[in-house]
Amino acid sequence: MCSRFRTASAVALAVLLLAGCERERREYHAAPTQAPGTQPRLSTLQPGADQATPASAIGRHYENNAYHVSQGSKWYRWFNCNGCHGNGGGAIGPALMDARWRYGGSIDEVHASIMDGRPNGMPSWRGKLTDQQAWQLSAYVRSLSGNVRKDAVPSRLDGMRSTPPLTQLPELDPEGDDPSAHTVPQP
Amino acid sequence: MSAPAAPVFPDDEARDQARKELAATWGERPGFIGWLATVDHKRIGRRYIVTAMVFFALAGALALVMRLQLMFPGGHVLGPDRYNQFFSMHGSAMMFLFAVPVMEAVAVFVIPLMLGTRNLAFPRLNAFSYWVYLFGGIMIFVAFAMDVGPEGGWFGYVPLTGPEFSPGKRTDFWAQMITFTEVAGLSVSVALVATILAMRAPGMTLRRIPLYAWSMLVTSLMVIFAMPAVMLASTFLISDRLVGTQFYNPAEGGDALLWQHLFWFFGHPEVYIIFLPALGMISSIVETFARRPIVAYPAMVLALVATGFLSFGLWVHHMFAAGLPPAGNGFYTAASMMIAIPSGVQVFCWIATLWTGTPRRVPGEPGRQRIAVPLLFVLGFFALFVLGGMTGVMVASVPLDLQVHDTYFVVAHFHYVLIGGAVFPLIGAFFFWFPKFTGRQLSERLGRWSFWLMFAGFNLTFFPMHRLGLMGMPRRVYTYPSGLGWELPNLVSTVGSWILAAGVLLFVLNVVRTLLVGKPAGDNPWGAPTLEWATSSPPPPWNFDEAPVVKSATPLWPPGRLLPVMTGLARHKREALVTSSTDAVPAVRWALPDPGIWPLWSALAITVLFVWSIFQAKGVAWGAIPVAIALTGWFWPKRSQPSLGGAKEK
Amino acid sequence: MDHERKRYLAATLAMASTCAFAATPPVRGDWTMAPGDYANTRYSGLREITRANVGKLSVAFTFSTGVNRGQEAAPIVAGDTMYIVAPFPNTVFALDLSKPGAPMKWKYQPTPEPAAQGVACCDVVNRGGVFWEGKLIFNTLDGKTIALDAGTGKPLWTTRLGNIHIGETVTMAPMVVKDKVLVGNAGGEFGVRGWLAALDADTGKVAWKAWSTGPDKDVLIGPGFKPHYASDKGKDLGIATWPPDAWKIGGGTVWGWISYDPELDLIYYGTANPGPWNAEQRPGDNKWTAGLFARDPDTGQARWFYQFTPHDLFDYDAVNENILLTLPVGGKPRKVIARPERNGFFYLLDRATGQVLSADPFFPVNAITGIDLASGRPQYNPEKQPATGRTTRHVCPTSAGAKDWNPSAWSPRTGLVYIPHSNLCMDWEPVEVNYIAGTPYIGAETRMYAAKGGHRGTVTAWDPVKRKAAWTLREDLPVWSGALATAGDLVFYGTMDGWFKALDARTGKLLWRFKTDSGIIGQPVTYRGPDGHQYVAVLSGIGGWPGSVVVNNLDTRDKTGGGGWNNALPDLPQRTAPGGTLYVFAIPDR
Amino acid sequence: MSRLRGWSVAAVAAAGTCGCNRIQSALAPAGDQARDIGTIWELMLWICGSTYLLVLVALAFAMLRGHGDGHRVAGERTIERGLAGWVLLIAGLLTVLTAASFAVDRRLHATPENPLKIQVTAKQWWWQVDYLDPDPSRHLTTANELRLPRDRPAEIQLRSADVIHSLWIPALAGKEDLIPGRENRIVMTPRQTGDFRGQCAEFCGLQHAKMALDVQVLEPAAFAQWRNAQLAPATSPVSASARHGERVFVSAACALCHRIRGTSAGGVSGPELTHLASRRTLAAGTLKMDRGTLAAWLADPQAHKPGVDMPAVPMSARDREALVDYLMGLR
Repeated sequence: MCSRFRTASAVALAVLLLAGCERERREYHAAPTQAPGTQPRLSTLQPGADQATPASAIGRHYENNAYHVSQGSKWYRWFNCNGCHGNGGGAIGPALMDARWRYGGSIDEVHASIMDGRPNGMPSWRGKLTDQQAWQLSAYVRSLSGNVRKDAVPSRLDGMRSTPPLTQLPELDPEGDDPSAHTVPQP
Repeated sequence: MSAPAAPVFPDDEARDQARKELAATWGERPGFIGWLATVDHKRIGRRYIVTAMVFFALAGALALVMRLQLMFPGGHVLGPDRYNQFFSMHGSAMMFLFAVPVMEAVAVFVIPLMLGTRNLAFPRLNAFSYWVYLFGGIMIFVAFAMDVGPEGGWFGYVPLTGPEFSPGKRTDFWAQMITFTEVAGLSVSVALVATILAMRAPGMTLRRIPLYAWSMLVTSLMVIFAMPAVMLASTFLISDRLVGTQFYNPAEGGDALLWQHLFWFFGHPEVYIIFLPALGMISSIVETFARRPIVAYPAMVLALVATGFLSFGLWVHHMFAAGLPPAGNGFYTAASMMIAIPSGVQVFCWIATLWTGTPRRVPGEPGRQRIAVPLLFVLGFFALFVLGGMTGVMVASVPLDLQVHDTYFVVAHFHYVLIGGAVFPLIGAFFFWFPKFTGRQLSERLGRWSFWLMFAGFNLTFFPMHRLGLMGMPRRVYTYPSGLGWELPNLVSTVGSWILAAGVLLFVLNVVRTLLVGKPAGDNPWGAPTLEWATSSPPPPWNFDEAPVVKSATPLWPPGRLLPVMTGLARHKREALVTSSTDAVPAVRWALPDPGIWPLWSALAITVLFVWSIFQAKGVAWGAIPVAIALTGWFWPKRSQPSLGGAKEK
Repeated sequence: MDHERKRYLAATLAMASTCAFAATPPVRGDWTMAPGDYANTRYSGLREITRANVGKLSVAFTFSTGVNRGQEAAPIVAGDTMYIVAPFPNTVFALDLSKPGAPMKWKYQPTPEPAAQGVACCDVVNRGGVFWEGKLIFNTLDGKTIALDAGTGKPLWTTRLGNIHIGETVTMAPMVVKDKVLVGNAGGEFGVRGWLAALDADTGKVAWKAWSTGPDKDVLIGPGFKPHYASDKGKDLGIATWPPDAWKIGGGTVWGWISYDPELDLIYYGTANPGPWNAEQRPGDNKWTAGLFARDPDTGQARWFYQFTPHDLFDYDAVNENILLTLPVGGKPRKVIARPERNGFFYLLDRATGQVLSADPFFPVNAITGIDLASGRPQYNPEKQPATGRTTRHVCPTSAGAKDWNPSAWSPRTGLVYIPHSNLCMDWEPVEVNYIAGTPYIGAETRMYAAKGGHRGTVTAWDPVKRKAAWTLREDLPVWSGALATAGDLVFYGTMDGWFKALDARTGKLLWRFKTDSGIIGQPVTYRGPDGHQYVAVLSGIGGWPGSVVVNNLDTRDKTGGGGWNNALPDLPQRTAPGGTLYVFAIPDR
Repeated sequence: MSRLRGWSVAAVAAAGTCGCNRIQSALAPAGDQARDIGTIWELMLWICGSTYLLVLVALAFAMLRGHGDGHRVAGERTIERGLAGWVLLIAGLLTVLTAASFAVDRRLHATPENPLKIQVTAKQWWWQVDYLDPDPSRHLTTANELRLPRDRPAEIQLRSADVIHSLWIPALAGKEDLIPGRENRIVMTPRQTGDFRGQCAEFCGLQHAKMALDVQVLEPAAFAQWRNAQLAPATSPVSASARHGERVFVSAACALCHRIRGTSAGGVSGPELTHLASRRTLAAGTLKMDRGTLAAWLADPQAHKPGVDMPAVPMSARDREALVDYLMGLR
């Protein structure tokens, strides 16, 4: 995967170009939208089994596509997400570019937080946003914390300089110091 | 048979002996490695030409599909995204991968022969430039195949190509492709300038330089001045997109028009960079077939130089609608109008040359009157280019440009200038120099067919576009509604495009057929006056057994006259003669480098750096290491120095 | 000359030069309303704590509000009880001052909707309650006004005024004038339409409601309305000075301070910024936002209006305190409003007519070149004219103003107004914004940074008569707490890194300081305890608009985050942590 | 194909009664500026055309003649004289043309007195049109239609919200770019009432082709009437279905991007819809404005204008019917 692209070699280049197809498709008409793979957990305390759930296929699909991420950045401003979350640093609402996620940082959980809303002020956008818009928005939100492949995110937008270029952000793994992170219980 | 060289040698045996020695020195290493390592300007030139023609064919094919899409209103051949990639690739490939490279390619082959020297100056730089060009071209077409083709047009206006509005890596590949081709272009230009200024045959004073060489000198200098501007612009763009710099961010004090100024400061001279070599070709062809030297040679040279200078002073006429101060626009109107004068001078001189010459006489066939195919294409040039020049005068006028700018009128205009003004002469030149390229002569009959097909097809395709533009059809639209009176012209244009394509295809067939079964050509089938015809067809790796000496601007005229030569160039090493830049007085014997693989390695290393830096900023740093290694290997000191003096005329 | 006589002399001189108007007797022991008195002087005649002994000042007792958010409230003291209103969820505590350690008498826990936190622009603060005839009246974030029995903490009545689903919140401290509880809304950053409502203090019924935009009948503009300046005269200017229908989402909220002049029987309050911040989306003067209303407390009818910043360009709310004084202007004493305004100018207005008597910058302003006294209009600096999609650099003051909500104090003894304020400039880029009910309606990107001098905060002692600063004191961080002046010639205020400080009111010399557990953005008050001694009280707890950098865990790599504060206060998270504690100080072992 | 028909009809509808293929033609000027440019065009055509013929004739002669014996320079002197004359001729003609275009250019940039002030903001891929007025309450915002009074110069400020666009109404004037971060200006003085069409002329992305502007030149009185009608808030729905449609509009995604004055819908990222039904085209000239196409457009915008930011909002058939009822009522 391109975000793992570390060494310059003809092989890696070939991989990149192949990844091009997935990254570059402009899916304005028939992009997949369906229920997310995982439901958000608001607590790390989940009795029993391994909780590490990979992002759903649809989530990965949107994360890997530059057009969707870019549309997400548009919705983020059109629908006033920046009013509460700034350009990722937060304001009325929490920051989105750090590794702290109150309600989970996987794209499925972000999508669910957008659609269902959250008790302490996050409004529910179900019925306001189309599912595709919500997915695109979630993909962009993930890119703010460096969690989207770097060749699919815009370095900056035309506007006041705010965050470091998204293409240069370190990858903040929501499974790191995130209180609500998925952790595999040790035997 | 290169008759003039004969008296140098006491007898054939001595000559054969000499040629054996030269062959040993100038010969290539055997096998594939030898093929990769060659520094022979003729082989590199041929490769360059073939590669450029391949890109020409690909870009042309894209255009055909676009015409299909536009054949009827609301066509469904291409969607908007695909169409935008198609026209962007068409423009970019035609300008960056075909037009400029092919002109330089022909020069790489012809110039050393025409100047009577044994190789291009800096042969390895020449080889390097070819590889860089090839890799850049392959990169962008592979990217295109991967759906990562450019989508912002060949002009790549920001902010549409900026990080916000062009997601993914499409624009980055495009911008990096520019860097590739510009590196290649600059390398060749440096080599050509050095060759033309310092390696002319003894006696080839400034007044005796063939007009084609003059045109290439001016062109190369223009490349050297113009291309850095666009490399700067594309580098700004890449860093905006990769590391979030603010060069083109209007909100932070950057400016969208900065791109346009930088781009057109290159982009307008670019048109003349493509067009001036064609003028040189026309001069050679007209001179040859009129059987007399070009009329008013000094005026022609001055016209070339003037065009070169003026072309840097009118880039703003691409920006008349951008809201710049009217006074400034007025200045650029005047400048743009003025450039019509040198062109007018040349047209006049050519016509006068034909007028006072014998353009329809066939060498060796007294009494027969026929127009040779090269000249036929030149005549086509007159009909098309002059029309394009007239519409050029029109778009130079601010008010009129405000109507026709970015419409199909402009599309028609610059296709008339570029295809009429450059491609027709180029094909003519192919017919003209093909004997030198391959030793065989293209079929004249097929040649006529392809000329008439191309001429008719071209006019069918592009003449209706003038009207389309005036009737309000903008450029770069992937579709259009009915009811605006655009249906018929578009239909005609699409039909024409296929006829034009048929003409080109016929030319290609002609080439293939000739390579297989074409009749061998003599050293000088057209009875042309310049030095490239003074050696065999195709020429040996060392071009000339001994350095020819020039006494007039048309050294091979009148035919049969002995061509004096200069002896003394060593045969055991690759020596060429360096002469003074104005009077071409022999100065130094210069040992040119042997074949080497390092240019290829360097080109590969540069490719890695360029492609890596599309994705990661650190690619610039780490990618520099292999480049450094390759260049070190390239420039590792060797023992051979230029051996001074020792040149005597005979 | 011994110290006492010197002080007496100084005092008499001060009295002679100026004479403070006060609604209540000069030396009162209580602190029943957040501003201390109707004149909003925040001055107390108590003089037990003096410049001489303030050095010995130490903690009498503390109390935790249990909420680690911005504590902007003023402790209210009536008789032997202190009342504290905590930030959301707005728990009210009553502390028994008559017992050692001031144990809790009662507490009242309202149940504001948690979702209200999502539409509170600048942290979930509350600026305190008001004590009125045995009632403790306060507002909740989600727009309810609640009256409690001050003795028992039992609710007497509850009135819902605000609707959080269109972004309305209530953070201001209510005032009671002539049995009317005055409450205004907040939410100018959410495209709400501002209003001030008067509730019957006994029943909670709405007596009148005056909107800040719209037709005259909504704004309660009638025949009695006599503004001083021509640009405020005309019919339905609340509609005519807006693009069609923009007034319905035009802001002009009322979340600041209210003054009352019993003699003229007028209340004075300011209206906040017009919405959105992007001025190009609302051409016109945008009446009646960013201005000052004088109204009849009984009917709510407007008497006059003055607009500090017509067609506001930079979010210059005009909600700051109006200090009612009588000052010599042009020789003779005049009833004036002393007004340190957010746009960086210190105004003196005629209390009866609304005429501007003087306006002088107390901060290096460059957004406005001056105030034309003839028309009353500010002269905007054309170099700082913002345009959509373009960053205008170095605009001073910032959208947080030279001085925000945090109130000044006035001392009749020194004749100085003590202004706690910021020293910041900003880069400003208007951007197009959609109005989506209940979401932020802002439309500007900002980056704040220190203004001339490099320090981010200042305490300015302003002489309204000489119209210049008597002294200024630099603070590294913006000063976001209120000020308090006492007859002991002391000025109290707090800093965002937690220091509670006492200055010499005449020289600005730092006489005493105490480090609390968190940044101070609250309102210091002083009172005479049941034991007859003077106490000073303040709530400590970082928050508010700038403090959200800490309490909301903002990521300061985003320079525009937190409304631009991220760029101004990247060091704040390293200098203080959230808290919520009441500190009460007194002179020990007297 | 039905899609195509809808679109062609759109153009024709905009064409109204006049010859359809003249509504977007520089060859049929209907305003001062376009007419001035037209004169330059004719001048150019004559001068350049005749020069072109002259060259071709000379060339033909040269080819047909050509019985010189070659290989020797003949008649240089005459040739040089000819050359000098030729250069003088060209220079003279060019001077004429340059002078002419200077003159016209000055007229194009002349500042008119008492102009109608308009601001056009280009967005991907539609036009926001604001009629400015010193009285802010008469500030009018509409989209994708430009209505002008006859004989009054309109001074149009040009802005862009995203990328570079270019406003071009061939029948009225030349084109001028709309560039983010800059403000350009163009003046057009219509002289004939009628229907015209403008289009974006600078490549602006996916749907550059479908970014048209419906232009209508009205009698001054009719224009004033139209403007006042547009200033009114949206007519409140009458039928039950339309009332339901209004609820759908403000509660669903629509209100996020579109504004309908008189309701709580206040989005400005998409076209203003307060008087949508009074317009003649949909989606910036992509479709003809009628009930059928509106319903089709709402059902799947991406099918008609791929890449447009308007999504296909999922809703029940009944809701969509109601929505169409409501929108068709916004006259």
